[in-house]
Amino acid sequence: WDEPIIFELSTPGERGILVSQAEPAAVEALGAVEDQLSSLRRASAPALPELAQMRVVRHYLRISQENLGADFNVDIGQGTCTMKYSPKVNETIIRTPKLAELHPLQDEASLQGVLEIFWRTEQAIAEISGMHAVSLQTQGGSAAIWANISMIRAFHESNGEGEVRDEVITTIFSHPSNAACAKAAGFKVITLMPDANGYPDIEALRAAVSPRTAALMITNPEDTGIYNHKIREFVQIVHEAGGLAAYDQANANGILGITRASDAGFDLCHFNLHKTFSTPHASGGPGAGASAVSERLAPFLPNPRIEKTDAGFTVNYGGEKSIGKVAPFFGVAPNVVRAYAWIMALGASGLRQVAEIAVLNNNYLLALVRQIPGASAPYATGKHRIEQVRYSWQELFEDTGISSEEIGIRMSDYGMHYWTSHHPYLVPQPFTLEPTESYSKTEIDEYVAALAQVATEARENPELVRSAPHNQTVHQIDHDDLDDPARWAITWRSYQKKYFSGVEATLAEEPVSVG
Amino acid sequence: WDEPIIFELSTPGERGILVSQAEPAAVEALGAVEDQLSSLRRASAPALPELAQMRVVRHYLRISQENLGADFNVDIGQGTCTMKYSPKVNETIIRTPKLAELHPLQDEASLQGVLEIFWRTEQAIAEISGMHAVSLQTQGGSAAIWANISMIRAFHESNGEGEVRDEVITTIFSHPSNAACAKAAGFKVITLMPDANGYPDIEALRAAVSPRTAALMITNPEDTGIYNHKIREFVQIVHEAGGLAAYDQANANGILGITRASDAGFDLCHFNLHKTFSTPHASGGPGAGASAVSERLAPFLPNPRIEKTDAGFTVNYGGEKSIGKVAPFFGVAPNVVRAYAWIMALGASGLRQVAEIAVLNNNYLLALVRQIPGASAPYATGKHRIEQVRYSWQELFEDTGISSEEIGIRMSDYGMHYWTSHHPYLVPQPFTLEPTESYSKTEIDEYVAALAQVATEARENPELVRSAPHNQTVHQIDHDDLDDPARWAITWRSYQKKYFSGVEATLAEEPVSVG
Amino acid sequence: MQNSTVHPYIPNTVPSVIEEMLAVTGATSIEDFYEDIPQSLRVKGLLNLPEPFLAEAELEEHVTGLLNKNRSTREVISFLGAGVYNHYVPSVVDEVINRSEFLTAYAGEPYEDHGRFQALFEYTSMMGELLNMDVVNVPTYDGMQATATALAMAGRITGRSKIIVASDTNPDLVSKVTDYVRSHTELVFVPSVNGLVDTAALAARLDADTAAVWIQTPSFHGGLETSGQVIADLAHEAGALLVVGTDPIAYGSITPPADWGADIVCGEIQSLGIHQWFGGGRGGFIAVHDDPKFIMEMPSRLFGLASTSVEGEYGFGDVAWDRTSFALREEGKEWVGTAAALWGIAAGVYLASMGPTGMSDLGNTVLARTAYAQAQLAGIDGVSLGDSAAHFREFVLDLSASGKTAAEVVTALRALNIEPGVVIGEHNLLVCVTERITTAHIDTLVSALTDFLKEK
Amino acid sequence: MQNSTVHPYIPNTVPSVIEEMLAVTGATSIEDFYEDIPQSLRVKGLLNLPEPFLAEAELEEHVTGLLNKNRSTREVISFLGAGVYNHYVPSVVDEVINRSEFLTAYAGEPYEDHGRFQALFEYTSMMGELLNMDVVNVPTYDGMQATATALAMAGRITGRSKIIVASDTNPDLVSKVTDYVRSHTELVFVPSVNGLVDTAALAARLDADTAAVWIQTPSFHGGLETSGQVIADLAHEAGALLVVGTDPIAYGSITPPADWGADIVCGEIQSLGIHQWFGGGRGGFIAVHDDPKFIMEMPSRLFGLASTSVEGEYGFGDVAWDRTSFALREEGKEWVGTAAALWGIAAGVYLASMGPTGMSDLGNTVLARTAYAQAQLAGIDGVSLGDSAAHFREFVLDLSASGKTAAEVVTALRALNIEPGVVIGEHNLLVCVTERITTAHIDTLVSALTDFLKEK
Repeated sequence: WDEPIIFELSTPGERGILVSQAEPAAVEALGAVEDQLSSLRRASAPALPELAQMRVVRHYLRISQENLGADFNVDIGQGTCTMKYSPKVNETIIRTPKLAELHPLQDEASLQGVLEIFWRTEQAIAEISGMHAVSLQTQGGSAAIWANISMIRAFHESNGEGEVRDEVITTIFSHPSNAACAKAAGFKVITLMPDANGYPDIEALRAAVSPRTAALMITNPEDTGIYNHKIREFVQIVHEAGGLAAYDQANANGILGITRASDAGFDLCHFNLHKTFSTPHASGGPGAGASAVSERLAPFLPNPRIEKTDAGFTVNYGGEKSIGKVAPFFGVAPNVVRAYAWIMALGASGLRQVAEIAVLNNNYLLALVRQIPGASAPYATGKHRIEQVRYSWQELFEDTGISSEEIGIRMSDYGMHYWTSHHPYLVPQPFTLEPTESYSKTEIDEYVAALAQVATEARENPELVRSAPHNQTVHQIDHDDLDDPARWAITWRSYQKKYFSGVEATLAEEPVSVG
Repeated sequence: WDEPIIFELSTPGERGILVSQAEPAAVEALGAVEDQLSSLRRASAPALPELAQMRVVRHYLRISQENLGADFNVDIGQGTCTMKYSPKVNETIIRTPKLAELHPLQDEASLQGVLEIFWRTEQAIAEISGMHAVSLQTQGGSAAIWANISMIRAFHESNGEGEVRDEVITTIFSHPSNAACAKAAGFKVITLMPDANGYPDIEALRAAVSPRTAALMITNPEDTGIYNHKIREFVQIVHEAGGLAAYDQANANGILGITRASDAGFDLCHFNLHKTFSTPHASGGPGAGASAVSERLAPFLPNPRIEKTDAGFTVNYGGEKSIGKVAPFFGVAPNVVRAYAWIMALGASGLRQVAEIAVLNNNYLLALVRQIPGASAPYATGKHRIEQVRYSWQELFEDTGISSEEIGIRMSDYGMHYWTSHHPYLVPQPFTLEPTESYSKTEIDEYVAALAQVATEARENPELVRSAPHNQTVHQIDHDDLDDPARWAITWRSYQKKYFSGVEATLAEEPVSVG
Repeated sequence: MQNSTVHPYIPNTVPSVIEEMLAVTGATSIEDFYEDIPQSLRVKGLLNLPEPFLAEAELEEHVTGLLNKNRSTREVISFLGAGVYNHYVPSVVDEVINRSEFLTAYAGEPYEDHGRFQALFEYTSMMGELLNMDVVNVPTYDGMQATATALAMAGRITGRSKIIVASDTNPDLVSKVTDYVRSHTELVFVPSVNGLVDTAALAARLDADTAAVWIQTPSFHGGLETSGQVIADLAHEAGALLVVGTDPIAYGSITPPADWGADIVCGEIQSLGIHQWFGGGRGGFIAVHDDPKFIMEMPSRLFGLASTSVEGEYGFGDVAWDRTSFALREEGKEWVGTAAALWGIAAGVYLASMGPTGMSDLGNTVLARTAYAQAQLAGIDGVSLGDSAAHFREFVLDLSASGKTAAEVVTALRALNIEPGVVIGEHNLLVCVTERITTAHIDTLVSALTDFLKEK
Repeated sequence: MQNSTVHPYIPNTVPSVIEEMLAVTGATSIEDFYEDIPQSLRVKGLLNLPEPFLAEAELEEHVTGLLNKNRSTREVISFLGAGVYNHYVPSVVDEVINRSEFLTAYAGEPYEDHGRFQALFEYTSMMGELLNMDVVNVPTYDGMQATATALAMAGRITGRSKIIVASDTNPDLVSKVTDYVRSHTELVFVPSVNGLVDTAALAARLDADTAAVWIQTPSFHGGLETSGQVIADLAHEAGALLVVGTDPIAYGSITPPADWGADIVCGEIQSLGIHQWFGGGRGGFIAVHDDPKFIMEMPSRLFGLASTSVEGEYGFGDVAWDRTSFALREEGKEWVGTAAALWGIAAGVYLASMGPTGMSDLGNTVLARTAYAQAQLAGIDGVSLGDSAAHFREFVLDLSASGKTAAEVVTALRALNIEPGVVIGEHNLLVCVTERITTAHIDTLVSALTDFLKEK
């Protein structure tokens, strides 16, 4: 499809939907207060596009097809994202007014089902993590990290150490949100670099801890797929310094039922329901986060809490030490129900199978990728990996000048995703693959074949790769349009002004001068 | 996508879904009757494909994208099919267990809602047609025609004329199912050809009627888009001969609220809910048919009938003169509910707008197509048309040797449908367009532009058109594979046998010799 | 009232657009286009229809409000069958068939609609595996139509005019078939014995006019025919065909009729991934062997594999199009029209999801729970089974000895949120057990029925 | 038990496949892969979780059974708001966002995920029209986060550390904001007068430390701020920013805050085509003018139009990616992660369906029915309105004079299938009227409340 921007499809006067009209009595009531409203009345209707309903449908269905969902491709190239199967039955289950049309403040008696599902999911995640209590309030993994750092802050404050403990330690292969959230919560961030083998450096940690240490915030296995086998010692060192230890389990997929946060002594951990627990990635959210904490941190969990009583499930809005609200109400209800259904479809032995097969798939993939000339898996040479691997095309780049990013774009011509990694590129020319448990051997083989094909192209026909994509709706994008303030256009109206009004957008046009 | 046949994706042992297992007590009960079953037990499981669930999803989602639904294209090229917008709200409405999980024989008290909707829809269609009573039992337009011919047969039989009246008269531009159903019901079929202006020939009708005439079965406007203005006379002539008149209103879209079957004196008519009344075409069904009849035909309607009483809606399974069952139970419930919702979204003035705008669109399209060199609209020169037009590329064919069928295939490269017409090709190099009320002027313009472009290609680069498609998942098909019994393969197993077993499929292999 | 008459479903109701378009046509008003319709035939004013709900929210509320007056089988324990079955529909089935691509497609060519052709070819292919037959049609309307057509085909193929109906058969089905074939063919009924075909009586009725022996297995009463081979041999010896009506869902665990000599197998696919839909979710299949004599008599569409101009590529298309009424009008075989393609796609997704093991498991679960239900119910005082044949999914309870009518039982148990079955005789109840009915549900029925029969 | 351990969600549980794959890796068992995890950290045996429902039919029945214990707002007359609103969601919205293409996509590049970028660019563009602002972010989690971030941005932009809270504000929102900004910024509260900002008190509190004046309109109590221009001028004179929290659904009929001087506008998009979802369907927007000083402080993703190597073609991409935490970790602005993209797409489809006229009609309907509800309810003996400001959708009832508490009213009316509102004080009830609440619903509430207050 070569589908225009929706504003270009507008025909004045067309309607997409008709709206309930005020009854005469309501119109009359409005008339009585119209004076009060007069200064607020919008002079002209907003310049939204005007389309008949079928054209709206056609527009969005067409552009939907210009998208590569996990349902469509062998989605093992978005490493660290845990692209797994989101079961369709869970979609069927959630699409009932009995969930979609619940208001969080309605009669508790009319909410017993959803409260029970939340409570049961909390229980399951407590068991999976070994922790004491769980909150499902947050809307994503980073938000759960925020909730955790906020609880850490409140914990130290409650001990009178709020002022003193102002440092958070993390590692470079932990997810960037750990560093970012700690900073946003007012902490100084200390980032540890890996040791020579790519494992987190325990000596660096010893050097970093101090009475200022508020917490260690760490991912394990890290984005490299390497499991930090000294994790319990890491936690101990921080505990001995009076700090807390928070475990980023955004991606716990490879260790479900194998090892638990509690076993290594963590005080807090979090999960992403949209990774490990299969809720769909939804073009980038909504996700959902679970924060799990030990008994001593439990009083600090966000409000409200769901409690089971003999009379049924009740909501406790109290929680004196609670950090209060991190997010509205109870959390992303559709995702909590999906995650619950996923857990109940698998059970304890199923969850263990998930972990085992994900790890099998990952090491199988590793063995195949290593055979592609020009590809390598830095760090921990000869070791197995858990859930994912950060690979490198450095050798191919040296041979051909083709970068990992260029290979990624060319992969899209084969209908496959491909992701490099978060900045900074510690691994040169990185690419990160994570097959999860959802893809069959055949599909993994298919993916590797495409990868090998592109690597061959890079050697034999580098221009073909460099000028990709060739098979997509659009062609190579000019990145300067996105980074230059004079050229960027973040809305259609802005684009019209900047490119067609003849007047350059300047600050002078804006209604306010700042600071 | 280059998606294989599903059997090629099979990995032995994979499971798409797990099934409820018999409890020990049930297994034991089965053991007690296993002897009785022993001769019936299948020796080996059927050779169905084995796929994990996500692979099933991926397969079908991928092949779904290789399909051009009315939601995706400017679907005015499937003339006579009335490709209109099927409102999404109707899909939302029907996807409730309160409809999908109803059993037709459950307690009437628990069916009041659905019975009311059926009853109200019957009432609405009675009003739209002007007829006395309506049955919604049939599953498509042709089935409704069957119901009508069956009632005609029963009517004449009840008058003792069953043996005598054995002829049905139709016109060549009436839908072929009229002829086919009449034949299947045991009637001889007389087909009238149009007069010089393309109108049904009233003199031919006079010549055709006789004491053997059971009925006239006629479409109006015909597939050419021409309205037979002598329709009342047609009906009178048949009535005078003692026959009945049945109106094929499969496509009533252009005359909703403008004129009614009763006005012309018809005894029976039928509608396709999947055409005029917007239920989706569903890749070729389920549709739904409505049979509407005058008072004297009402006793012959299929069983059961829904009746409104003071105590609510009840089902009458009686109907002594009824033709009995044409289809199971009450009809295609999801489509009846969709049609009801569509009627209620528009009301009387909305239905009239539907007709008026459909006719406006059609005549606008006619004006534009006529401007394309090589295209023409035979018959009734200079006249307006109602709902659709059968056009001809005869001139273009004479100039270029490119057939209408080839142009149709090339149109698919532009993401558009295109349909020639039913056999026989009375109009040479035909194509039939029907814009309905659903497409905007802009979209009609877009369609015509593509049509004009292909016509230009046919002149300037005929090979490009002849070798189409160029833009589809597949390429030109070898039709001999479909018509030669030695080569056709109607299932995958048959394909394997014929092409890979080394043994040609012969009758000798079959377990029975016939007749 | 809306402050605009532009309807979301009708874009060109925008007044300025109407003017523009009229100008192109040369007409002065839309009325001009209706010039051929005599004024005497015109509707005066507007039709007499209820006020519409223009706001979508209000429309949705109105229709949903009506539907909410229903109580679905999810809200009771339902033992209702008799042609509509409460099997589980996997979510992937609805996901696929609710896609706009399949839902709103229609009659495109094998190029732009490649996916539709592939999905339906795969459906017929999987049905072929289940049935052990090489040719299966793109679904016709429903199992009733499929059966009627199969019997009409038998008449045409043999040139004979008598059909022997040898099984217990659903009366609705008999009604449909009678209506459909009676112009050409006569139905002759041979009563069953103990729920299955009376082969001796059948043999006596076979003659040179017999086009086909028609049996149903599972029968209307759920009986599984065990004399298939005998019946087939009898029919074939008389030069007649054996037409078997059935439900394909049984064939994960039961030998399909082709294996014991059926010539035409037909029936309903509702069990294969289609909701109950108030009885309105149906598709009919007709399966034959790869014999042109049979194939050329099929009125439905048949999709076949075809090679394309690209080596190794699969295309699809209509097999032997020229047999159809689209091509030949009254000279075609019966007729073909919009039938039940989407339900065929649904059944395909169903079979692809279930696979051989799923179908086998399902068959066994249903057989086991049916046996359990029969044993438990027959253990109630005053209740006996209608026959002693082996049953799949359905069976008849005979309540004569209890002094209660079937209708009384139904009324009493409905009050307890149980639909105990379909009344098929004064004292006869047809009980249906799918895989969604557990032993716990059956126990509930047994206990409720026991209690009711003890009353008074 | 299943006669197979192969799970539909985990294809490679097929034993022979496991063996084949292990062979390629050189490992002898899956246990080898866990070599780095010390035995002392291992779970012994299986986790203690409930028995699973392996059959999909049973799983669906279990979870649906739990959900069916709920009673939804469709089954009562609901006047509940306070942050979650019962607006109608057009069916096209759900049709689009339930598509697998959008539902299961994630973080693809602008090439293979062109559609996702386009849909979100269109969403931000339509929001820009509604708000009369040039820059809108790809949705963050929710309105609470958007507000907290907007205020944190104000602190960074101005280099100041005090925020004046001048409107009646939802206490949950205050809690969230406090948690979020307290490390850097202090909140100062200026109580409202008659439901709106006390501009004199505000003027008195503004000083050189003030980073922003934060107002909400409609306020927590539904009050529409009428002194926007005055407040903006006061803030700007003090060198502070004006941050306005709002619900965009009002701006089809109401002048957007940018028109009277807002610097940052933020809030929640749940009203725009997202179901209530038990409070869990949320997306936050932050809108600013096209000023790099503001834009570079936004932590969320921003999608922009880009030219491509093909003349005239539109591409999309991330604007100023290097400001984000993805690029800069702790040096980035706050953080960015999986947020609420799908709800953004939903809101886009909503606005595209509604168009200017739909949004204007909706605003007027809500205003009119709110006014009607206020007038009717205030007419009841013992009931008065919390303030006399103009309101949109919500308002406060003061029940003090009736002698009944708000909680008593709620309990009594729930018994009549009415949720009359949210208790926000001993005698205060926050009542919400969306376009789904008709005058008939309001009359029902009035009559029920009248009856209850007459009792005893």
